[in-house]
Amino acid sequence: MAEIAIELTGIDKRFGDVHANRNVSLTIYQGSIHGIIGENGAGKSTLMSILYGYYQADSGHIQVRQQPVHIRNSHDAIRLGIGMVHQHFMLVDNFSVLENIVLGAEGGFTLKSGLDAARIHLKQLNQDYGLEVDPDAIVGQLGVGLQQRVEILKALYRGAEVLILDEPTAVLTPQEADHLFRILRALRDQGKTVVIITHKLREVIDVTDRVTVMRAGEVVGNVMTADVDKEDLADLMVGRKVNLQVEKSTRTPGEVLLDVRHVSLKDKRGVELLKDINLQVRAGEIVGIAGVSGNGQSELLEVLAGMLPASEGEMLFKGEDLFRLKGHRPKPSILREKGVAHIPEDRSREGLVKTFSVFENSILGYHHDRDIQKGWLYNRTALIEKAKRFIQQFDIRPTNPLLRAGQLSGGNQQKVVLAREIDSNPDVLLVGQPTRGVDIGAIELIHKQLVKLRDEGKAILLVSVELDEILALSDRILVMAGGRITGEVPAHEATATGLGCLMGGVQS
Amino acid sequence: MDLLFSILESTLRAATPLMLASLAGLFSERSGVVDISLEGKILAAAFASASVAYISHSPWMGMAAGMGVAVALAMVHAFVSVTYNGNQLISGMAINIIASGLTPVLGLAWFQQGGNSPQLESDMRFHEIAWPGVDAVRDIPFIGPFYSHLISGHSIIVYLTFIIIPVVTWFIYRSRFGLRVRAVGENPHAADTAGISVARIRYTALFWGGLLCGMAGTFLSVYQTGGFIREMSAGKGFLALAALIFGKWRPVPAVIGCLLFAFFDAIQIRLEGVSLPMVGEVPSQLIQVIPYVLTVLLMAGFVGRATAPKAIGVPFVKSR
Amino acid sequence: MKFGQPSTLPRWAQLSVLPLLNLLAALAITGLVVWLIGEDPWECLKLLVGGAFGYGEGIGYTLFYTTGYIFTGLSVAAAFHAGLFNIGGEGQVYIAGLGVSLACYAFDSFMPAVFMVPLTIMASMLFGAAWAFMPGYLQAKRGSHIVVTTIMFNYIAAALMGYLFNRVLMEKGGTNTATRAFAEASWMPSMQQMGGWLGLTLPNTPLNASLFIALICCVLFWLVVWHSKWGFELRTVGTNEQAARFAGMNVSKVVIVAMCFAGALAGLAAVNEILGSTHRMNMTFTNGIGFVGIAVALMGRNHPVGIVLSALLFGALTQGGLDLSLDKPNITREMIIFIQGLIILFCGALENLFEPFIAPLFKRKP
Amino acid sequence: SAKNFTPAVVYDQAGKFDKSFNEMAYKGAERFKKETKMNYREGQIANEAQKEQVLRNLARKDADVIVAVGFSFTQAVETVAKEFPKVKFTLIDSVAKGDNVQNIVFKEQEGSFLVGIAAAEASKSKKVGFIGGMDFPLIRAFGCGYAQGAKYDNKAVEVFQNMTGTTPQAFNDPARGTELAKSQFDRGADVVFAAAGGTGIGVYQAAKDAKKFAIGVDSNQNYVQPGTMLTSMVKRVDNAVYGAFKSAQDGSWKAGVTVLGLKEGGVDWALDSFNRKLISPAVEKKIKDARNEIIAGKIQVVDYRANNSCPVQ
Ligand SMILES: Nc1ncnc2c1ncn2[C@@H]1O[C@H](COP(=O)(O)OP(=O)(O)OP(=O)(O)O)[C@@H](O)[C@H]1O
Ligand SMILES: Nc1ncnc2c1ncn2[C@@H]1O[C@H](COP(=O)(O)OP(=O)(O)OP(=O)(O)O)[C@@H](O)[C@H]1O
Ligand SMILES: [Mg+2]
Ligand SMILES: [Mg+2]
Repeated sequence: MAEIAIELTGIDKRFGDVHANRNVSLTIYQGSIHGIIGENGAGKSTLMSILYGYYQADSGHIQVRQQPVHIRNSHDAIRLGIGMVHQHFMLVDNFSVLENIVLGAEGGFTLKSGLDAARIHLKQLNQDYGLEVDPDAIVGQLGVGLQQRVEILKALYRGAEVLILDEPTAVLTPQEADHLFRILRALRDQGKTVVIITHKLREVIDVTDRVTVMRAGEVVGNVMTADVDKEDLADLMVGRKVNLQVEKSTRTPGEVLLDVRHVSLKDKRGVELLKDINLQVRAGEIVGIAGVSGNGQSELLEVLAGMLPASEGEMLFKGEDLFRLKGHRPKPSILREKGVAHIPEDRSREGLVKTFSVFENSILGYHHDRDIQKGWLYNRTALIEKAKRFIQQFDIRPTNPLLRAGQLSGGNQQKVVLAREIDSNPDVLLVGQPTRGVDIGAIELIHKQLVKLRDEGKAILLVSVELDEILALSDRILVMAGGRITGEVPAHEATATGLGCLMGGVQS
Repeated sequence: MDLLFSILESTLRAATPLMLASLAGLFSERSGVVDISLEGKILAAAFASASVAYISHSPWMGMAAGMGVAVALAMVHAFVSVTYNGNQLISGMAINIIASGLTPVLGLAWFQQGGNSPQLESDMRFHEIAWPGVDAVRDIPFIGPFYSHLISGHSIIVYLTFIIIPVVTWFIYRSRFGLRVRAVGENPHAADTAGISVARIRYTALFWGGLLCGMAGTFLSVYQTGGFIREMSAGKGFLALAALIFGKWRPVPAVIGCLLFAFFDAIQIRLEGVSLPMVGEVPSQLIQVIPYVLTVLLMAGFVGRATAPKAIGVPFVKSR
Repeated sequence: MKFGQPSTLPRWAQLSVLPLLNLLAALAITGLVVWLIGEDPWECLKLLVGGAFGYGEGIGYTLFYTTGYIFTGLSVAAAFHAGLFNIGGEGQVYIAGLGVSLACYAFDSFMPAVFMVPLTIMASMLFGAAWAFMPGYLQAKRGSHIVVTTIMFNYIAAALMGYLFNRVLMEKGGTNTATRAFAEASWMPSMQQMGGWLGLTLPNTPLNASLFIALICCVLFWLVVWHSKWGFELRTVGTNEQAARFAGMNVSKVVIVAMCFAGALAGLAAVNEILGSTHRMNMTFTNGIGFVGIAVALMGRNHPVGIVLSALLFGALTQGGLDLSLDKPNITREMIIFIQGLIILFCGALENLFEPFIAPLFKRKP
Repeated sequence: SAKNFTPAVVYDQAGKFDKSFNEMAYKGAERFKKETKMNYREGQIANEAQKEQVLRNLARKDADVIVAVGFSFTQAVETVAKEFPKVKFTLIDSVAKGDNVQNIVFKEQEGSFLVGIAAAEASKSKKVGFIGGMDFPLIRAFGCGYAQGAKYDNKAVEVFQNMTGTTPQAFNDPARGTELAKSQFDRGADVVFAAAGGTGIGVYQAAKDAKKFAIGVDSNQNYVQPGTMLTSMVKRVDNAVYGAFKSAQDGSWKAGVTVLGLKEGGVDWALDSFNRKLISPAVEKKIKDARNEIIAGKIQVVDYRANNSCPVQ
């Protein structure tokens, strides 16, 4: 029996009236990969943030290598050899990778010495764990995958023995994820301890040695991974039977609702992000766009949703409403009127105003709607009602419509956005990463909703880095690489590996 | 020719307090703390330095006092904005108002001169420093006026300022402290999880800011005017802030901003009352808006969107 | 002892106990200073409060100042909700004064009050808005930082008005830098008059109908900002521009409109000052009212109720302070300014300074 | 008298200690107090609306005579004087209607004329400067008289005029005063006359540092920087206040307009031990003669305020 790296006993934490952790006890063993799963808002991140000294527990004890310790802040945690990769990365966007890594561990009074030392050390780490990152790149310009590696490097550079990752794969492609797991295994084999929070059972089964399941702030299960399978975990987690398969009838799609022609996009530096994109989405079909993140899917969605002006091309709704995209962008408000809804990839920055209450967020973009107005004012009761409806339809937790959206866990934030956009009963739905950072319970619900809409004859364009999701939902799958569509596969013929090749840019 | 140089000379003089103040602002705002209290700190420092210089017969004691008081106010601001997570704008306002109220009250109580300090005699003041050989070179074209107007004949504080500018720039961009200040101002959560005490960094930053404001105030009362007059900061703190934003929170551009303000001002002073060909005498008010109008035009024309440090003005609270 | 945490007190306590303690703290420090310069703090306090609320005329003046501060306070708050820090109130009031005067020059000779009053109000709002428009436009279209431009526009306004006074507005031969007196028709009905209509006899003070306009503005402000789609757009743009774009809002339009809105509100202060009180425009009539507005708005948390309260506080200090300084020559104007500063610091910036000390008293059993 | 006599004085926005005419008024009141051992009330205002309020307040506290210092009190005095017909009002620097109102205005231009001559005489470069505070006609009147004097002494003399600013701050910006002075010196001026309240302090300091001459204003400021202060254009606001108090006390107070020029000793130039050495007998004679001619009406000094313009630049 390996010796104990971390022992948490009776951890309890409240945020105002939200009880995030209730008397949580947990043991993590040296040299193992320990998974923590649970629904959104179960308290996983909070618990780990406490271990990392980012929050203080209201009560409870922490032991590191059998020594009782007081972790007052991240500094203490770092000294105890604990490192954490937060889910929303803790990086300074306009700093270089190197600067981000040395930050807080600069060594000397002047930067130069510290940076040079770090550069060398970094090379070493890069070799050991195959984390290739350009030390001089500006972090803000890196993809999420790379940013995450920077976070890991930060931890290792500080000599972390215990590495905590909060939903590391939430923003990664399968390839990136696999790479990450290789890194984690390498770390374990070097005797380091890894704690990983995730919503993806496949990953849990793949990489972890032990799993702790949380629900509503409490630990409801503690098992050896070897002894369980997906379904067991899912049920443990949600506390009811969940169906991991999405069953959907085959339907023959109707007329073309969304017709995109010759869309191209150059950025300021003249780099082509989109090259002559042509695609059609018919009534009653879900068209999935698969691709390694950063290959233009996000931009495509932004252009179609009127957030980015394209440099070429046009799009057609229901055959009649034509939008010339060249040089300018269709007003999102107009698009909504025409019945085009948009679920943005970056919910926390675009889809929500975190300081606004949930009920205010549930009219964002539809704030002109007649049914919520009374004269020139809002009909407050109607607003609240609407929000309440969303909350119970999508079982958003906590259920108080007056809470600030920022107080919800991201998973629940996502549900608010979804509820809002679906509720407008659009004909065309532009969907980006609908289940990023969302728990299975919610995923099941969200997937059901999307299929329902499709069956009602909506046209849905789905962008996701989750291959499983694409495979599960789509009727047709387009693959994007390097800003152009590199292939189209009917869903029933598609396989993860096949798509993987296309995504890598390999024509089949 | 000579005119040009004398314009540049007065530019340097007028710019000095502005440059010091906007570098002060730089420290604080780069660390994520809005500082509209520059004005108040300058005023308070001007008063303290003049009073102490008068009592101690030593300008240096004066400067020390000025710095002390400015730092004290900076620490109040730090307590409110950092320890307290209070509203930084309000805190700044309060400090300005307190300074403009308290200085005359104390002045009246101590010197019975209507809230002003007594005029400082020459041994209590800083003086222009004439460099060797000024008179020798004076008549050489270009070199002469350049040397005598720009290089020689300024107060020690002016020279100090021009040492401070590169030092501060280095600090911000090349030192550990600078890196942390910038990090704390951009994303305090990142800094915090990297094991840095956001609070300590912000306090330190405001401390340095205080020192610089102290110098600015001392320059006004102990060197330039030779005494304290009520409200003598006369909006310089806000101009400095404007320059800082104008320079997009970067040291050198901010300094350039200050020099521009001062330069426009110097020109404006020279233009006034001079009757131009055709136009005749231009009304003084028209001339006096030149600096402000030019600033607006510059902002609109060249400077473009100024993006503040991301975390500026938001207290660092670990809660959603 | 942990400072700066969101308050855990029951709401009523947050809104009553804490502000009270802060006010006391501010007064305590002032008392100390007063005592140091050899006056009796208690007596001074009585004079101060008595001067502000003790007798009809005092109350009248207090409310008169309050009116002006409400306008400039709302102005700052309006911009604030759109994420703009409008330091330009001073200039906007000044230019609005010009608008009022021009309207009077043009029409007061023949136009009856029924038209004159609304007309001048329009003029003030129009000119105020116009002066705020430019900075707003530059911010929206060119990204010129509003703080800088509004500061500059204050100076520009001062110069412009200085010129106009010297060359145009001033009565020839006179020494007084003021416009001519405006005809009765343009005057805001004074509280005294209006009291008269109701058969009340009120003291003669500059307090006038503008007060009601101010209060109406507060209600409208509240409705617009928190209960209308414009307010929704305003606040969204102010807190998360990207989300605003996502929601299909025209960000620059919102910014510009917000500034005009702000300018118009500031402009109304000119009506109160000129048509309510002096009935002619003096060169120094704005006298920092725009800057007080900033403090009022910040202290009032940019909410109309808060703004009314803090405006009242500042009004009381202005009026009570005068009475105090008349009876106690040692207590100068500057002392009053100092007190204002302390109050802003304690009630505005350190609003729950005492929270940690009294929180235990309110702990509800878990 | 049954109730003892209480006079009062009210200072304008610039405040009691503005290093200028408000301070003079204060001196006058103090002198009265010292001589008669009688106390006086005083009022300081912070904004427009308070003007009427303070006057009313003092009138109600039955002050017998109220002296309002500064033209900005004009209509406030008019209004309040109507309300209190028994109270005597004295307005300085402007003219207000009312039969219980006494108006005292000065011929600043005449005094400035004399110091203008002094300046022209003292100037080697034949360039002299004037620095005003906030730009309004009263201040312009100083500059205009000064220019006339200088030109009268010597056609060739060049006069630079600068105004400090367009906001009331212009009276409290010594740093800017310093800059303005230095700029005028750079342009060749070697004598500078400041009518700018607190800003003047900066001007005199600059003159001292540059070893040039400066001319004081309102009060006799020769003592401020001995050796630098060439002379001062005194405007006896103190006498006006003192006079108003005194006359009101002995009953000789009269309503109406009093214009105080050289003849009436309302304005003058200052010659005392501090600047004795700087004024040669010849110069002294020149100035004295001009003085007499003005008093005799042989020299007409134009008042800028008459139609907001000055005959000379
Ligand atoms: N800083 C905070 N302030 C207020 N409430 C918070 C804060 N952090 C978390 N919460 C609340 O505490 C509960 C637990 O949050 P936590 O982020 O730990 O859940 P989680 O398990 O990480 O959810 P997810 O699966 O979405 O990551 C949630 O209800 C969340 O809304
Ligand atoms: N789809 C997304 N787009 C952008 N950011 C996201 C997304 N999903 C998660 N995030 C980031 O992660 C944060 C929390 O997301 P998540 O759903 O995991 O809730 P959470 O885990 O409770 O958050 P925390 O990790 O703070 O506890 C979001 O507020 C956002 O900052
Ligand atoms: Mg989490
Ligand atoms: Mg999550």
